[in-house]
Amino acid sequence: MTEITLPFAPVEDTGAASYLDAGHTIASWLTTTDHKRIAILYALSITIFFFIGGAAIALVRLELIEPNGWFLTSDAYNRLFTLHGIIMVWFFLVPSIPATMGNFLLPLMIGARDVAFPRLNLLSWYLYVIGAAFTIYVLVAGGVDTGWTFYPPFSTNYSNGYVVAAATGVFVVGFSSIATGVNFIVTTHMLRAPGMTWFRLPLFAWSMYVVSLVMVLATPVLAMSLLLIVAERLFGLPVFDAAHGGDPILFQHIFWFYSHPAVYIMILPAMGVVSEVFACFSRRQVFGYAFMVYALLAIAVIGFMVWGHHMFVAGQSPLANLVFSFLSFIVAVPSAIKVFNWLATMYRGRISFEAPMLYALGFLGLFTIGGLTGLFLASVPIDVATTDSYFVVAHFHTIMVGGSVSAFMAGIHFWWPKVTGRLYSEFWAQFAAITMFLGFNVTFLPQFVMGWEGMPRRYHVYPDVFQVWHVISSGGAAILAVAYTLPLVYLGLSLVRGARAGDNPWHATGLEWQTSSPPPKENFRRVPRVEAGPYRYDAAGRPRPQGTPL
Amino acid sequence: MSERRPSVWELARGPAAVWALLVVLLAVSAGSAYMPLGGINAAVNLAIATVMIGVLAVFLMNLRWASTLVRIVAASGLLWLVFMLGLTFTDYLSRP
Amino acid sequence: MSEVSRAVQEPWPDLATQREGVGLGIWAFLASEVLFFGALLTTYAVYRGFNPAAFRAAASHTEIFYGTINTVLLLTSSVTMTIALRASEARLRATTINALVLTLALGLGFLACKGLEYHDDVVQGLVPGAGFALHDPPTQLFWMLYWIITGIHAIHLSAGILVVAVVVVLFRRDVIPVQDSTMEGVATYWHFVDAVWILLYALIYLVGRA
Amino acid sequence: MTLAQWTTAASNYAVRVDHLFWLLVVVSGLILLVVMALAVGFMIRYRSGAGAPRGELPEAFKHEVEIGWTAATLFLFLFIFWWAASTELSALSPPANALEIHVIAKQWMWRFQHPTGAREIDTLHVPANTPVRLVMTSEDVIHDLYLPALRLKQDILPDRYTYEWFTATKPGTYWLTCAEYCGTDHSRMAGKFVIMPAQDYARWTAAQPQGDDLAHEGAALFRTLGCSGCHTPGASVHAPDLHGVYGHLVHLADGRTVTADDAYLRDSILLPDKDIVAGFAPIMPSFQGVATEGDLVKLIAYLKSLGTGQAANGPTDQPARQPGARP
Repeated sequence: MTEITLPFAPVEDTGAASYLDAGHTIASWLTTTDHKRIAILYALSITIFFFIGGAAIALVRLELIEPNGWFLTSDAYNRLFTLHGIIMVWFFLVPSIPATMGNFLLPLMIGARDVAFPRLNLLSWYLYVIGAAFTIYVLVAGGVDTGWTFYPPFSTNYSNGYVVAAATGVFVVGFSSIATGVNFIVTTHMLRAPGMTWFRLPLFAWSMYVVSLVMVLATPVLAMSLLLIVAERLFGLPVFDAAHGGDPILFQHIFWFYSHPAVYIMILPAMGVVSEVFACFSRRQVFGYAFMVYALLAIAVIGFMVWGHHMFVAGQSPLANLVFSFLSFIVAVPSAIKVFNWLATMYRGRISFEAPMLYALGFLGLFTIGGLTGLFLASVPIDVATTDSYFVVAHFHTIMVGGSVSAFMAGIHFWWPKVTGRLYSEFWAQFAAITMFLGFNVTFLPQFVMGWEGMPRRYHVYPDVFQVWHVISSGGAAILAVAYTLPLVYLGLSLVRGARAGDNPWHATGLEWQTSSPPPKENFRRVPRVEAGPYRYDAAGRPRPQGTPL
Repeated sequence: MSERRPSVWELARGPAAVWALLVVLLAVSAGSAYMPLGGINAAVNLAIATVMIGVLAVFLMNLRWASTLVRIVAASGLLWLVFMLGLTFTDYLSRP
Repeated sequence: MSEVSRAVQEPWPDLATQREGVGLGIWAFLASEVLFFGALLTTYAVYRGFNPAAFRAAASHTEIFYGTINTVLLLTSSVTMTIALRASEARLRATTINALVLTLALGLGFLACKGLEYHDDVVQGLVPGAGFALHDPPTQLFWMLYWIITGIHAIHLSAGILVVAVVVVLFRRDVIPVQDSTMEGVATYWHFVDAVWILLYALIYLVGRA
Repeated sequence: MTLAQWTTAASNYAVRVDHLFWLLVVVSGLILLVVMALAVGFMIRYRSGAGAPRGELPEAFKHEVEIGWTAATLFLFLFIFWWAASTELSALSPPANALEIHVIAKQWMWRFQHPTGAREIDTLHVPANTPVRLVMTSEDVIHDLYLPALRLKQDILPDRYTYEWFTATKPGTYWLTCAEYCGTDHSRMAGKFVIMPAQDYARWTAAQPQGDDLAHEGAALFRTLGCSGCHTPGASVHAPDLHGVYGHLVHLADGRTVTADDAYLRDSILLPDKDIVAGFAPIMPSFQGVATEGDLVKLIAYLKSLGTGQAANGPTDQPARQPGARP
């Protein structure tokens, strides 16, 4: 980045006690109500689960090199992909950005001292830990083989895995989501700094608010669907039993009422992160800020009305298929608008290519591919042909891994100096970003191809005509594994020998950059007064901060 | 700290009136259930339950005095329930 | 003045904002709860819609006596809870505590009745599975829903009772002042549990009576 | 095995699906290309340090751009929806004379029963250029019959019928496999899907070892299960006469009217109290656990052989009869 002289003096005296110095004992961390420390607790927990879920799928990809398998039984294989799904969805992706960056940054961005209910915030982490404990128990005890979707009657009457424990874990972790959601909603409504009007909120704060709405309104439905599965499996109640006039498809309706919006729980925060990154590294106001906000809201609301596109072959009525297909096309419009706006943000900017920007650019490309393949799956005939195949697998991994994880990495790199006060190795960060992008494409582009050719998902053994694609995909996965491990190393090293970051290393405009790095326990020594919207950069790319301290 | 503190009666008067209304509605609802009205029974019972919940929400849960924001939040839960019921029944009612 | 400042917690600037925030928070939570029960209601609606006769036959075996008594108990408890909330706003400590204790008693009365009712249901063989008392298979759907819905409602009520009990203890020992924003949340939650029951009464006890 | 056994489009419908697919590939490829070109172009032209104009754009212009691409996206998506929906709708209704084959799925195998009584396991023979309608059910969990060459999938549910129909055009040997995860050997629940010229199919079925056709076996079951004890005109028990019931409208005790189709007959055997015929007492016992899925297929075939009601082209032959279809 070109050197930019700051038009304002640092507002905080650096060197003052940060939130990290507010106690060094384990107890001081486990009983903290500081949103920043809770964010760190979450970050550590989800990282552990990311690598457990990653290890599970590494074994799967290794096994798939041979069409008939070579070191796993079918039961073990089924347990591994189920575990991968459950862990990655509920113990990594759903809490990933909101519980870590959201927790850390939302109060900072809106100029609050903490979230609205700090103790509830800590409780939400403990709920996560309890849910995680159930999942670890399932893992150690012998796994579960239902797929992450828990479809009855397989899950209720036929599976010989630890379905009840697994469902309980997810049930509990769901309440951690709800607690976070309620907390963020109240925080955003009640605790904005003077002058921080709704349309001066950074888009990341907006995305946190919107995702909280989705969490609060969708997660309870998941909880109930799992509770019903447990009721049938544990107590033999005929909840979804067709022999008694019940309907297994009803479970799918309820489950997807949560699980489709869950996709938006994963992607909306990612959109928030890359909006921040694009603005900062293009040194330019986000193009169409208001449209970006409306698009977030539209996605969140319409996203609740499209769940039936997971059920085109399930036995839904043809009319319902058409309605859900139509609404799925509609929900794609605001997503497309966001892509155009990010592009337009770069137009006439001063673009530099630090690691966060590279990750964000990777997000842009992969999210576009993921979104476009979504159009295929919204079309009923194409969905009928490709659902339950690798085409679907590739599609949602492109959104969730190519999109959400890329954005998660972008955010981690963008705010790392703020969180830790240290700079990481830019070279290795850029190297990892590029490797991740390449590895991702090598892993998943072949899956689109074999999916269209008909390779069904959740297959342990497969026809050998697909072997070449599987081998390429597994090779890509190996590259991805390296790319995901690298940040652990260089970010870890930065903690001990990274250079001091300074308060605002990227010369960004948000309130979070106007306090010290790392921030003090109370976030701001003096409450900031907000005078303008976010992302103000002058023609030379100099930032004009959002507020000044009172 | 010199404002007059209300007596217990003053506090209880409003809620007691609401209670009387709710109990009457309950009686009507239970009574109507025993009248052979065919398909109308369910409609009457649900309508009265809705009114009772409405009275409870407006007067006892203080929605009457709540901010617009709280009202929107309260309504959103119901709206989303309508999404769920509406689209689920789009499927069930159109199965051939 | 010190009472007020004692009631204000981090990160709230003042008691009024805090009360508003707690109110908003609890309502957001209740919106979530509406959908939690909503998933069950959807299940109920679909199954009843396609098995109307079986639902009428099955529901006529519910104990409307206990159901009605319980509805009255909960309605009354909502009134005492409202009195407690208004008293707390007026800083009438004794009235607040008394009204809360009364609410607590009514809630426990509900659970006691519910226990008796469950006992009768079990005795009559109304637990779905082998040995179920009714003949037509879809009647088991109704009773499956009966157990799950009333069970979850009872768990909600028990949680409410627990919270009210804790609040009573905290008020009595003066750990927190009665005008604390806690009351706002507790009262709203309690009414919600009542509201759910009102709907359940119509869906469970009043079906198939005519 | 060759890839062609998976990817060949072996019906006119499959060809239409492929057209839609390639249309989408082209459209989304173009969009992706534009997005990538703009991204790379901006990255180069507006890189930090490059001399390019950077003034603000007028707000009105920005606004128009937003409206413009929102509208363009919306119309494009609506166009794709229209194309996709019309492809779907064109294949909704099977012709009345479709050949009916019963499919019973269980962990982890397929059973197919032809109208002639021929049955096979894990291989499905069908005649080319003849409409075929599959009536499918599962004995345990949810399965899904996936016929890649026809671009078709349909979940198969326990205690319900789901339906699928097609007119295959290209004779050959293709794949069929299970596409809904169903447990340990889900990936081994595969088989062959053989499309043969119609006369070959006729020869093939004739050559199959077959006792009776389904209807005759059903007639035997009708006696051995005791149905005939009540459902015959002279029986002492008052039960509905089943001659010509299939496809007929039935008046129920609660005032509803339903058509006696596969799903109704199945429910009447397994859940007799659900839809009581007007004028009869609910005295029939449930045959849940007595009649197997295979028995049900035969019984219903037998009832059909007793003649069909006036709605011969009606409800039963309607498209994609869905599970959960309630009379």
